[in-house]
Amino acid sequence: MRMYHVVEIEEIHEEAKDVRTFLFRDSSEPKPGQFYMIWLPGVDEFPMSISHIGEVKGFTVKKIGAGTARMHELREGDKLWIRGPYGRGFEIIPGRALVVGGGSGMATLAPLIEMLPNADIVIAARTRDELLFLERFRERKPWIATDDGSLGFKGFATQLAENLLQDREYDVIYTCGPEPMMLAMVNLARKYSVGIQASLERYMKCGIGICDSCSINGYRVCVDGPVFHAEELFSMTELGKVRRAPSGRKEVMR
Amino acid sequence: MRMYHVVEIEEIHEEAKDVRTFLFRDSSEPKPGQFYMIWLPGVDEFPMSISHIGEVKGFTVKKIGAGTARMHELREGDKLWIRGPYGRGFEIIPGRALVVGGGSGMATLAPLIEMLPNADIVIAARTRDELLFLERFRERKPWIATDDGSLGFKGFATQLAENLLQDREYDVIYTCGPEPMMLAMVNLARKYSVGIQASLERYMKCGIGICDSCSINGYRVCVDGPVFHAEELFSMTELGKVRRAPSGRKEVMR
Amino acid sequence: MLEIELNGIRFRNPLILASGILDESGETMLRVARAGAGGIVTKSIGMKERAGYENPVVYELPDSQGLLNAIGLANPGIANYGEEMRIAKGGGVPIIGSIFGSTPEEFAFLARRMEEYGADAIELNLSCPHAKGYGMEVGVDKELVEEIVGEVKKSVRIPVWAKLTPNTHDIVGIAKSVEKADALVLINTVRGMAIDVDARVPVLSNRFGGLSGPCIKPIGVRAVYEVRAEMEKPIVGVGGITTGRDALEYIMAGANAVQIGTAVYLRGLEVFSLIAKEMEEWMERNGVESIDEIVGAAQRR
Amino acid sequence: MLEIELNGIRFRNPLILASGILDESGETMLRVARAGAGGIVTKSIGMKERAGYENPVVYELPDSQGLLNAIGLANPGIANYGEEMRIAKGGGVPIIGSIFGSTPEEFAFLARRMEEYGADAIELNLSCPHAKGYGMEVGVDKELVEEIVGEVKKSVRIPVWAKLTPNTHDIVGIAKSVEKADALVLINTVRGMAIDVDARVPVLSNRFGGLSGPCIKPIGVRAVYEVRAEMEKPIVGVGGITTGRDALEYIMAGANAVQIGTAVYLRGLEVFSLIAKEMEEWMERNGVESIDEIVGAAQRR
Ligand SMILES: Cc1cc2nc3c(=O)[nH]c(=O)nc-3n(C[C@H](O)[C@H](O)[C@H](O)COP(=O)(O)OP(=O)(O)OC[C@H]3O[C@@H](n4cnc5c(N)ncnc54)[C@H](O)[C@@H]3O)c2cc1C
Ligand SMILES: Cc1cc2nc3c(=O)[nH]c(=O)nc-3n(C[C@H](O)[C@H](O)[C@H](O)COP(=O)(O)OP(=O)(O)OC[C@H]3O[C@@H](n4cnc5c(N)ncnc54)[C@H](O)[C@@H]3O)c2cc1C
Ligand SMILES: Cc1cc2nc3c(=O)[nH]c(=O)nc-3n(C[C@H](O)[C@H](O)[C@H](O)COP(=O)(O)O)c2cc1C
Ligand SMILES: Cc1cc2nc3c(=O)[nH]c(=O)nc-3n(C[C@H](O)[C@H](O)[C@H](O)COP(=O)(O)O)c2cc1C
Ligand code: FES
Ligand code: FES
Repeated sequence: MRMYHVVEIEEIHEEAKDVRTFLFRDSSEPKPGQFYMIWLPGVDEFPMSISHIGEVKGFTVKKIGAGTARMHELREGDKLWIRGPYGRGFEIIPGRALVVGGGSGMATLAPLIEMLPNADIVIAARTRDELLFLERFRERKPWIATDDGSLGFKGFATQLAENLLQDREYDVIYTCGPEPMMLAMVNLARKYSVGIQASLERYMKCGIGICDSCSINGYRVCVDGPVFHAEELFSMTELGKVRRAPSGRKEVMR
Repeated sequence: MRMYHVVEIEEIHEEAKDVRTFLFRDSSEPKPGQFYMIWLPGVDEFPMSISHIGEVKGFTVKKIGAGTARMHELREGDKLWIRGPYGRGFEIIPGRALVVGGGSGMATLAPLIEMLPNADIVIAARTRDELLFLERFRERKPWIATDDGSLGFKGFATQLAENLLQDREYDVIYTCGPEPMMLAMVNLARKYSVGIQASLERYMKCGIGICDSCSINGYRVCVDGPVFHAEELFSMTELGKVRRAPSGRKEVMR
Repeated sequence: MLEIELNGIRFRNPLILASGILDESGETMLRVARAGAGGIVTKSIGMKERAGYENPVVYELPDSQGLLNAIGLANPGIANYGEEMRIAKGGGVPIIGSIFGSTPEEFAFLARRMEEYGADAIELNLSCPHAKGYGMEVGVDKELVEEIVGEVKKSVRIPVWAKLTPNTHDIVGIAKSVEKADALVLINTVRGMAIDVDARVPVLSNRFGGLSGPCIKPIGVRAVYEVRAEMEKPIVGVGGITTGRDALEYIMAGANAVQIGTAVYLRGLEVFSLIAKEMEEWMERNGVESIDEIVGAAQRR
Repeated sequence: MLEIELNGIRFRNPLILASGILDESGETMLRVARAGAGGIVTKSIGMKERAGYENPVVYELPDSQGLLNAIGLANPGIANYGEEMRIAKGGGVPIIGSIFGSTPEEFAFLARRMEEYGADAIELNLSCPHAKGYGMEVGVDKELVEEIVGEVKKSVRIPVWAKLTPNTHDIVGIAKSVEKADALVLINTVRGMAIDVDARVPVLSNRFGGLSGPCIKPIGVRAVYEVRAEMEKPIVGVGGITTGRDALEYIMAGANAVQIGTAVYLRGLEVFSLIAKEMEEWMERNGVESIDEIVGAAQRR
């Protein structure tokens, strides 16, 4: 399933501010953490994690630029051209798990959470409107953090996570979110000697491991990742600090 | 198994005047009547029927020109580049069978004969030295015909065959040999209302059904044949009469 | 639904047998017509009988990517071709007579004979060896091809198609130099070679050969698209077409009809009816009622 | 057994990473070196930072036949490339700096900077767009490429490799026009296109792209064979090499070393050590002790 296959959007759900889920059916068999390249012909092509797995699949897309804005204009019955699933997804480790999702990072983590019925969950965002999948995981009683305190813990996901790490024994942390947050989570994992898997996002062109545009310290996010494990993450001097522009030029993050 | 595979000649047997068998092993699975294209790098490439089937396979080659002469110079341990098996082989029909082989046509029929323990066999040639596989089929008590009477029946294979057809009931005739002989056998089959399968030989270039050089009345010998059945043979106005030069020009046979 | 008209000739479908594949003998062409081809291009016929190159003349690439061939313009010669044409015409589909020569006069002579034999159109095979250059083809010499097309156009009344070689950096320039042709056929085979590592020699007796089949499809689609972007003339697309989608891809690039060669090997003689069915299915699903609606649909101008 | 020397540079094996594949960042090149490549060509670097074309920039052909790409010469610009070179050099294998420009002077400037950055040789990417012509490449203009090579040769002391485009009818003529180069690299990608039938548009945002991978191997082998038949100069073969046999095929055609691009995708980063092992196995079985013994073995003169 490497070439484009065309799927029809069956349902569109409003998830949060500027975030929509597009549900479709196809026969590909993604694992949590894997992604697809979505092509909107004549517009753009960009990577998206799978946010719903099973017969009905989904992408949960935050509107941030021209491409995602055009995707938000699509209606039920419209088509998507997708190739994938690509990359290495999450590896489920036996034991007690903490899942920490920041912003639209929850899209990537959602299908993993469904496969980890006993995991503790932290859902974080800048503000209440941006919290993703509160409803979907209501019964799982997620911990909630907002930067502005508009819901749940007031502060960063990492602060809330550190509280949990102090109180409880975890075997592994799964995380996805803004890179500085993931870097902080990696540091926490080291501090508390807990395993960690983080799903990274980098600018992608080919999605199949040849163009080098998504590379971080020699790791290709598109095929070696997007999910990386503790030792790899510890070795990444660029994590949360340096990224590459579409030209390949290094630039300091935000 | 369409590309060249290289096989090593394990044994070479002298079969008759100017006729040698080259035995080799490979993993292809030919049926009686199928053929291979044999490439002698730097020399020539030509079609050859499989004459021995099983783990150890063989080609039985009559020296008639530059290419086959070079093949006769090969020694045990030398290599052959072959592609195949190609074409439609014999279809084994239940019932009483008569097999009629003329000259090197016996090479094509030999593996079929081994699968038909009750068939009657006619081995024919111009003269005693050219009779093929007398030893191989000794226990099968073949009928023998030579044009010059140097062994067995004096006369054409077709005359001997007609005698047999008058005496016995056959369900099917299998034949391979010079085209005029096969044409006569086709006429006999019609006369005596017996089924017939004949394996034809035409000038071949591609061996895979695209170049049209082996065609006879719109049938491609390399893929539609080389084995043809009664109705097809009856419809071939060119059989035994007209063939095509390597240029594609029609020419009258001998 | 698939019916088209090209240079005033009606084709029941736009799937034409390409030159050089199963089109040497009249009866084989008859069979191809019965198998569903919309039209047939004959093998390229020259002034004199030619046996072509020694075997091996065909090499198959792995994984059904295509073929490499060096048949060497084997043909019975124009004098011997009348009978084959007569038989082929019995198939009821247009027969396009392909010819090759080394001078404009030869091309013109051959075209007249083909017209006499009843050809519905002439296809000029401009990928024949050029007198001048090492491995060069007639078809890269703009002045020469312009002259050939001019001579032939003066000599016959039936439409003249110019078949171009892809072995050039300037397919558009060459297409423009044969503007007098009634249609352009794009593309002939791509110059290639295969070496057998164990034998340590090139496989084809001629060493070099022409690449055909799926592996050249992106080259053919590109050529059609580039030429269509600059010219209105009818285009017949050829190169690697194996499925209905492949045919549609060429048509959307700008082809009015297509030719099928190597796929006859890959999918058998049924390939014409299979592709026709695949095209019809796609057209029905997508509400397209005729080929003309989608010719050049992918052009962005 | 696989060790070679080319222009006085030692390569532990003749399997060099081709330009444009995993060679933008220093650390990725380091990783490729550790994975077993005998040498590395950097991504083609130009005067200024370029983001390249919009996505999609890569299209995968069916059945592992290859890729179509239109990255659009994305690169961080020569000024930003020193640090990447410094890191890449840590891999202990020769680093060849690939450059592209639009004038001989630009090429010369870029070559000097690459030399300062520690490049072991320069590779001139002559497949960049030509100022003059529709879809034409710098590399088909014999006078221009002769001048480029001349300028660059005057500007640096390290060897200069000229990488030629296959999109021409006259690869031998072009090769002769860059005679001053220390080695020839054959071939760059073949111009192609893919259209998505359902979307009815070309897939690549640039519409046209370069074809690479197994489907172009017969074209590359032919180019190497043709040039080797006429010239003694070292040749680096590239185009579709995926297995040890493919590499041997290029070497027997006349290549002294080879480059590997698309196969990194098809077989992973292990492709270098896999191909090296396949070559060694064949060489042992066939009593061949060094690559030099079989360079051009398939030439029939
Ligand atoms: C593996 C992976 C999984 C992702 N999963 C999701 C997801 O589930 N939900 C979601 O909302 N977003 C996800 N993203 C991010 C998503 O790809 C970008 O939001 C999208 O590409 C923005 O496109 P645009 O045209 O709207 O933005 P633009 O205006 O083009 O750019 C805005 C920003 O988006 C990012 N971006 C743009 N193009 C790309 C690209 N080709 N590759 C990577 N980043 C790009 C860059 O940071 C850029 O600065 C994922 C990214 C990656 C790499
Ligand atoms: C399907 C098939 C099966 C065959 N099986 C056998 C077999 O089992 N044993 C055997 O001895 N012979 C067999 N032949 C015949 C064999 O192919 C020819 O004897 C051989 O090609 C002669 O080659 P040459 O170079 O020695 O002769 P040349 O000197 O090149 O030609 C002599 C004659 O051989 C025939 N011939 C030459 N080249 C070809 C060709 N490419 N295709 C067909 N015929 C050719 C022609 O009649 C020609 O006039 C078979 C032929 C076919 C078509
Ligand atoms: C065996 C073979 C013989 C060919 N002979 C001719 C020919 O005589 N004249 C010609 O114009 N093209 C000839 N061609 C080229 C085809 O007509 C066609 O242009 C090419 O094969 C690409 O189409 P395909 O990929 O569908 O085969 C030949 C091709 C093959 C494979
Ligand atoms: C994604 C991609 C990017 C490429 N970028 C460049 C480049 O920047 N400069 C260059 O000279 N060649 C470039 N090429 C061409 C390759 O170096 C090589 O010549 C071609 O791909 C054929 O080799 P392959 O079949 O092994 O890939 C690129 C090829 C690909 C697939
Ligand atoms: S996106 Fe091209 S290597 Fe990852
Ligand atoms: S040998 Fe080519 S069609 Fe039979």
